[in-house]
Amino acid sequence: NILEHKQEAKNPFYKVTELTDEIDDPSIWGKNFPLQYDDYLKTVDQVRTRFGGSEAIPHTPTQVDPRSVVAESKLEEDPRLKTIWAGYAFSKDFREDRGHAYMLEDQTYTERQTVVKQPGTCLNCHASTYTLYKKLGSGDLTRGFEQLNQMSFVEGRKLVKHPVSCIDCHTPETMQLRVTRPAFIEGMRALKFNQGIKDYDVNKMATRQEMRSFVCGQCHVEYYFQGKEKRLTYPWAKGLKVEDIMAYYDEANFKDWTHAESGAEVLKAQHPEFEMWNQGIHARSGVACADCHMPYKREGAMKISDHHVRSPLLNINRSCQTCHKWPETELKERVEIIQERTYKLRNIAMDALVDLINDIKVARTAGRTDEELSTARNFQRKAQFRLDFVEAENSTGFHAPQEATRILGESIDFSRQGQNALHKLPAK
Amino acid sequence: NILEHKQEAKNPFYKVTELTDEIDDPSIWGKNFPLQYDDYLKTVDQVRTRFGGSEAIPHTPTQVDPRSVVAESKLEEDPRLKTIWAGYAFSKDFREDRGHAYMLEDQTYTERQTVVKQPGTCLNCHASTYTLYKKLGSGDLTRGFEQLNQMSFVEGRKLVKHPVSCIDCHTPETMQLRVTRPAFIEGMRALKFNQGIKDYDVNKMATRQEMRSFVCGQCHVEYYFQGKEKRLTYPWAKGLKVEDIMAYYDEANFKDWTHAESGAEVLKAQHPEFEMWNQGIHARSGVACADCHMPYKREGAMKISDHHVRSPLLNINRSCQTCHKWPETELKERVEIIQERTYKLRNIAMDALVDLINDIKVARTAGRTDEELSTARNFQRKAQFRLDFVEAENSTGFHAPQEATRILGESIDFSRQGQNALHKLPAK
Amino acid sequence: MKLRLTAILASVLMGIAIGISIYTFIYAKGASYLLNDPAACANCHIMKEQYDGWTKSSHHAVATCNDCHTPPSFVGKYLSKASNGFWHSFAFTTGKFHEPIQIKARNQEITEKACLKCHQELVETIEGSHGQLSCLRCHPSVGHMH
Ligand code: HEC
Ligand code: HEC
Ligand code: HEC
Ligand code: HEC
Ligand code: HEC
Ligand code: HEC
Ligand code: HEC
Ligand code: HEC
Ligand code: HEC
Ligand code: HEC
Ligand code: HEC
Ligand code: HEC
Ligand code: HEC
Ligand code: HEC
Ligand SMILES: [Ca+2]
Ligand SMILES: [Ca+2]
Repeated sequence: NILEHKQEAKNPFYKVTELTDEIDDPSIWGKNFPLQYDDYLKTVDQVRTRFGGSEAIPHTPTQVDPRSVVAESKLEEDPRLKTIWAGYAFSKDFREDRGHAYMLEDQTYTERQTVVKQPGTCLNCHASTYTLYKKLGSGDLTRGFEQLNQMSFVEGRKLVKHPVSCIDCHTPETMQLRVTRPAFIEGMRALKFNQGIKDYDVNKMATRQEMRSFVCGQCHVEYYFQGKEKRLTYPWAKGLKVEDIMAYYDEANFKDWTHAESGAEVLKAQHPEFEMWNQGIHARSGVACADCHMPYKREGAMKISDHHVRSPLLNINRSCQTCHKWPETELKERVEIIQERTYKLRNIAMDALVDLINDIKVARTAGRTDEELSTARNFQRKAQFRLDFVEAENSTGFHAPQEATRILGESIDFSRQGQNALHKLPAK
Repeated sequence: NILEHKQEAKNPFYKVTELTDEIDDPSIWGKNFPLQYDDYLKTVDQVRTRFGGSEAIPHTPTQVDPRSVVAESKLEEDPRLKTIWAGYAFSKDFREDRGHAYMLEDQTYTERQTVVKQPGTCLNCHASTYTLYKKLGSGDLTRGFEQLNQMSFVEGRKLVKHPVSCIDCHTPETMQLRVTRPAFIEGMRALKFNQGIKDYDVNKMATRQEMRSFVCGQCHVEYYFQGKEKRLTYPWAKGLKVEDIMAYYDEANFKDWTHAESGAEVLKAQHPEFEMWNQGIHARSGVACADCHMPYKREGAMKISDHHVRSPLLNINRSCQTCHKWPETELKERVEIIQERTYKLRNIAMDALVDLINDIKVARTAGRTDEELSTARNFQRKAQFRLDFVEAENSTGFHAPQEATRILGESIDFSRQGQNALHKLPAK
Repeated sequence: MKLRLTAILASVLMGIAIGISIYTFIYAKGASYLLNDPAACANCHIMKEQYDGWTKSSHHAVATCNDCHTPPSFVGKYLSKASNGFWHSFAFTTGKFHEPIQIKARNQEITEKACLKCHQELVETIEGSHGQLSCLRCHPSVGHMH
């Protein structure tokens, strides 16, 4: 009714309760911002798209895993992954990602917890940790962060209650966006330093539009645990491209694990959405994560950000059509063409890598020395990280279509060269 | 002078002479359309871009080659091409393409003419052949086309005077665009038939917007000479993707030449701009060749199509900025990022193919039988065509960025697999 | 029987909606809608985006909404405005419309023609005798920057 419309236009929200910097319970924030809260709660929905979204798979609750619904297993979808990650926790359990509402339980009950004793560090990206950091560090975020990193996951888990919550992205007084994760603050500082900018402070220097991506970049990034302090670190000191990150790890001569079948010291890439998006045309055009994953929606006269964070393909008119005047079906097809191309080459790259692993395995059992195998293993390391960088990136190439296929092309080259290196070994 | 402008505007075409369907001399058309003609003449300009345009290389005129200026040699830029095309005319002479004004002389004097006796067919895309077709076919284009195909280049060359001219793209009375090349008419008919459309006739059924690309598609396409009649044929009966075209050639079991070093029966792709553009986002968005290569320009009180056909990077404001509100430097960078990625992977693919060729050569000299080499040679055929499809495409990936890198990724896989196939041969 | 009932019901609802719409039409300064003042369009917050864009566009000094969104003829102008005006009010009131708002074929046609109101001479050369040349394909942003 138009009267109401005119009303709303005047006052966007009603202050019901006083929000402080100590409240991590989203339902309380929801009193002041019911519209955002209602959408936030919708992240429990599970809907599949061709390559994304997630499927609700029934699961009979057990003692160790009380979940009644999980997302589909990627390992069962493509068993080649088990070979590629042989000897690493990911070969035990790896599933499609789903809504934010599940982040804490999915992390708690993944079988990856049963094979390795995980550190408290894990929680940085799966729970509302802001108030905990402040408590542990008695006011100092970074010190709190360091404390949590050094606990065991089980200890740390007891101290958190909620998945990512309002307070992790917002300043209560102003509702301004803020970065609350020291790992991202430090990662960006290193990245900017490499670009000649000293003492970069995202919370002071980032533009509002940048913040609309940075809040996501706190978690949707490649990472590793540095040293025995298990410090959560983003490997960006040389840049965000796959080559830069690989160079960083090589220099630190870091390995995630030693491959069970080939004995190669390999790396695992995890959800480098932020890094990949940075290589794409949308980032270059100033299009933020939130523009597509939290598009504005109209509630009466108000424009609010849709806090039902999900696949944009489930919300094309708001996510895309504000900028692209094509029909929904056409936009969906454009995405799928990009994803199909990526998927096709990803499969070729995966076959190549599996072939290499098997060849090394054979050579190894045939008694080849580590020295003889080193070249091939190094190729595996290179190929594996590149393949993973695209495979683990959750947009199936969309965030940077050409970059994704370029990386896969290189992965293929390294895998096949690794095979050749073996064949070229002097017979014995 | 306003009055004059108004004049111009009232009758944009000063009809100083009556144009008939027999006049192929552009200077006569130029009397009615001086603005377009002036721009048309500018295609003699040679300006280099990072990957395109062309460089004016001084050349001392000789008896066989009277040209005083040529374009840079791609063979000298990258000698690997000589290995890849060993035994084929292209390994003798292959240059960067330049403006339309040069098409006839560059074809006449390329050293590729000296190594093989070329057919009249060549002229279809390097001269104004419309009136000649009509003459030879006494009114029937297709019959004239068949006649010219069966002549020798030398015979045919005597019968043409001009590079592509107004009459090859325009109907004199209305200046409407038209397709004058039977090979394109037949190619499109086959393509549409494959899509379930019978008796497709481009000149009757194409929209005006489609014609703005089809006139270019008459020449900027992959082609081969069919049978002893040397009929110019566009291999589109199964589709325009590289896989479709490869399947077409395999079925016809066609080869362009037998590789001098490896003995493989291989294919050479030539300038598949039209095919590649078709896989890109611009074609999908209805953006035509002419939109970027012949953008509208304002001349006094009227807008005309810039007939100085050239690299859009030399005219970014008109070619790109009406649709993309980014600064020129930014648009240039966007293109070059795409091209650099393509170029980087193209180099990797080229090394892979050269490695395969050398390995086959070695195995061959070591006395391996044709039967033993057949698998590797087949891989070479696959890899070679895909690499060439991107290498010979003149936008260095821009026309379809992700598709270009996807194709290169597959090329790499085939080359390296070919090497593996050789290594796996039983020792002897 | 049942069918007839629903039909009646529908028409009743329709009646109400129309009633409200007319109310809206008036309340939302429907009268000013028939004037040339762009602000009239902006009476609907839903039109605000275009209004804001227009004020920044290359055309704000030379063309108002109606120059581009109504046919040349006097009658046609008011017919289309009446229809647009009514339907916009209807859509706005019922809230039943695609968002983001997208121009419909009919109005796109009107706008395409509108360009020629002012640029006829300039484009005579390129228009050609054959096939309509869409201005919006290359100039979609002239009106309000998007
Ligand atoms: C231009 C729009 C756009 C931008 C900007 C964008 N994305 Fe995406 N994102 C997509 C699309 C489209 C998909 C594919 C969804 C699918 O396959 O269902 C996707 C997929 C994802 C997925 C997997 C979603 C799923 O359903 O499984 C995640 C996670 C993601 N993006 C995070 C991000 C982050 C973090 C950023 C910023 C660093 C970002 N995206 C920027 C459009 C975008
Ligand atoms: C730097 C942030 C970050 C850290 C640290 C992190 N995660 Fe995640 N995790 C994510 C993001 C983002 C997703 C969703 C994207 C995806 O699944 O690829 C995710 C998804 C998951 C999922 C659901 C999908 C799957 O893999 O089955 C599980 C389970 C999980 N993480 C467990 C863990 C565990 C265990 C640790 C600690 C060893 C951990 N995470 C550390 C950010 C992180
Ligand atoms: C505190 C860490 C964290 C932050 C901050 C975060 N995410 Fe996530 N995100 C996750 C984790 C963990 C998952 C996987 C949850 C699961 O699978 O249980 C996830 C899942 C997703 C998905 C997949 C949903 C689906 O249905 O598959 C999308 C899309 C996504 N996030 C986008 C974003 C965007 C956009 C932002 C910023 C506005 C953001 N995320 C901020 C940790 C985070
Ligand atoms: C993963 C990050 C993230 C979380 C968690 C989050 N928000 Fe937001 N929120 C955003 C982003 C991004 C914006 C857009 C801000 C901008 O454009 O400056 C936003 C905007 C808002 C706004 C401003 C009005 C609007 O809708 O644009 C309010 C109010 C808000 N959020 C409330 C909440 C509440 C309440 C919660 C918890 C139930 C919450 N947010 C959780 C990321 C988040
Ligand atoms: C805020 C604006 C904005 C939003 C939202 C947006 N895009 Fe884009 N998109 C752009 C810009 C800018 C470009 C670059 C081309 C250009 O400059 O027009 C682009 C390019 C593209 C391209 C061509 C690039 C390629 O890799 O082929 C596709 C496809 C595309 N967008 C799809 C989408 C889809 C699908 C969504 C929603 C999930 C989306 N876009 C959301 C602005 C946007
Ligand atoms: C969206 C704009 C666009 C469209 C549409 C387009 N091109 Fe291009 N084209 C380019 C750009 C950019 C380059 C790269 C120029 C350079 O590297 O200097 C290019 C390069 C070329 C080149 C090589 C030019 C040179 O300088 O060597 C040819 C030939 C060409 N295009 C033909 C075509 C044909 C034929 C079509 C239609 C089938 C087409 N293009 C469609 C933008 C376009
Ligand atoms: C189907 C159309 C077509 C046919 C048939 C054709 N050409 Fe071309 N030719 C082109 C196009 C388009 C270019 C510019 C793009 C390029 O160079 O890749 C070109 C470029 C050339 C060039 C300059 C660049 C270079 O390769 O050095 C020469 C020389 C040439 N052609 C010779 C020939 C000869 C000899 C034949 C016959 C055997 C022939 N052409 C048949 C379309 C054709
Ligand atoms: C009759 C055949 C024919 C037609 C039709 C044709 N071209 Fe060409 N084009 C050529 C040939 C041959 C060359 C190479 C000339 C040379 O290198 O001597 C060429 C060269 C070019 C170049 C390279 C210029 C440079 O500076 O490197 C561009 C760009 C181009 N054409 C675009 C187009 C576009 C756009 C159209 C349609 C509007 C078109 N061509 C129509 C045969 C044709
Ligand atoms: C390689 C193809 C090609 C050649 C050769 C060519 N034109 Fe065109 N011409 C075009 C295209 C494409 C258009 C745009 C037509 C449209 O949009 O319908 C055009 C348009 C025109 C127009 C309409 C007004 C305008 O500028 O858009 C005139 C007049 C014209 N050309 C004259 C000539 C003259 C004179 C010559 C010879 C000197 C010539 N053309 C050679 C492709 C060509
Ligand atoms: C007539 C309109 C038009 C013209 C002219 C045009 N483009 Fe585009 N361009 C588009 C459209 C439409 C898209 C697809 C994205 C979208 O829907 O906004 C696009 C996408 C792009 C993209 C993103 C796709 C990718 O592969 O990353 C780039 C880059 C681009 N254009 C550059 C150029 C350049 C450079 C030129 C000039 C040589 C040019 N465009 C000319 C309309 C145009
Ligand atoms: C009563 C509120 C209101 C007013 C006043 C209004 N509009 Fe609209 N307009 C809307 C709504 C709601 C829509 C969406 C209708 C739909 O998409 O079905 C719309 C859609 C449009 C569209 C695109 C949709 C279509 O039908 O093509 C145009 C163009 C437009 N309005 C122009 C104008 C102009 C010009 C004016 C002033 C002369 C104006 N509007 C005044 C509410 C209004
Ligand atoms: C009421 C008269 C009028 C109408 C209607 C009109 N224009 Fe214009 N247009 C002008 C005038 C006057 C200028 C010069 C103003 C200037 O240069 O700032 C202009 C400038 C332009 C320009 C050059 C400036 C720019 O934005 O790039 C373009 C392009 C243009 N118009 C396209 C169009 C198109 C397309 C339409 C239809 C959607 C249209 N015009 C409708 C009067 C009009
Ligand atoms: C294929 C793309 C394209 C189409 C279609 C197109 N234009 Fe343009 N238009 C351009 C380009 C490019 C320029 C810039 C010319 C220049 O800078 O010299 C331009 C310039 C203009 C200008 C500004 C001239 C000046 O410099 O003041 C006007 C006005 C204009 N166009 C109107 C129109 C109208 C009206 C139509 C439809 C009949 C139309 N255009 C169709 C590409 C197009
Ligand atoms: C110079 C011409 C011009 C003027 C002035 C103009 N518009 Fe538009 N309008 C357009 C064009 C062109 C489109 C279609 C845009 C497209 O197709 O992407 C459009 C589309 C629209 C739409 C539909 C939304 C969309 O993007 O499709 C609305 C609503 C609208 N105009 C409202 C207005 C209002 C309100 C005003 C006055 C404040 C106005 N217009 C002034 C040219 C104009
Ligand atoms: Ca998912
Ligand atoms: Ca060139």
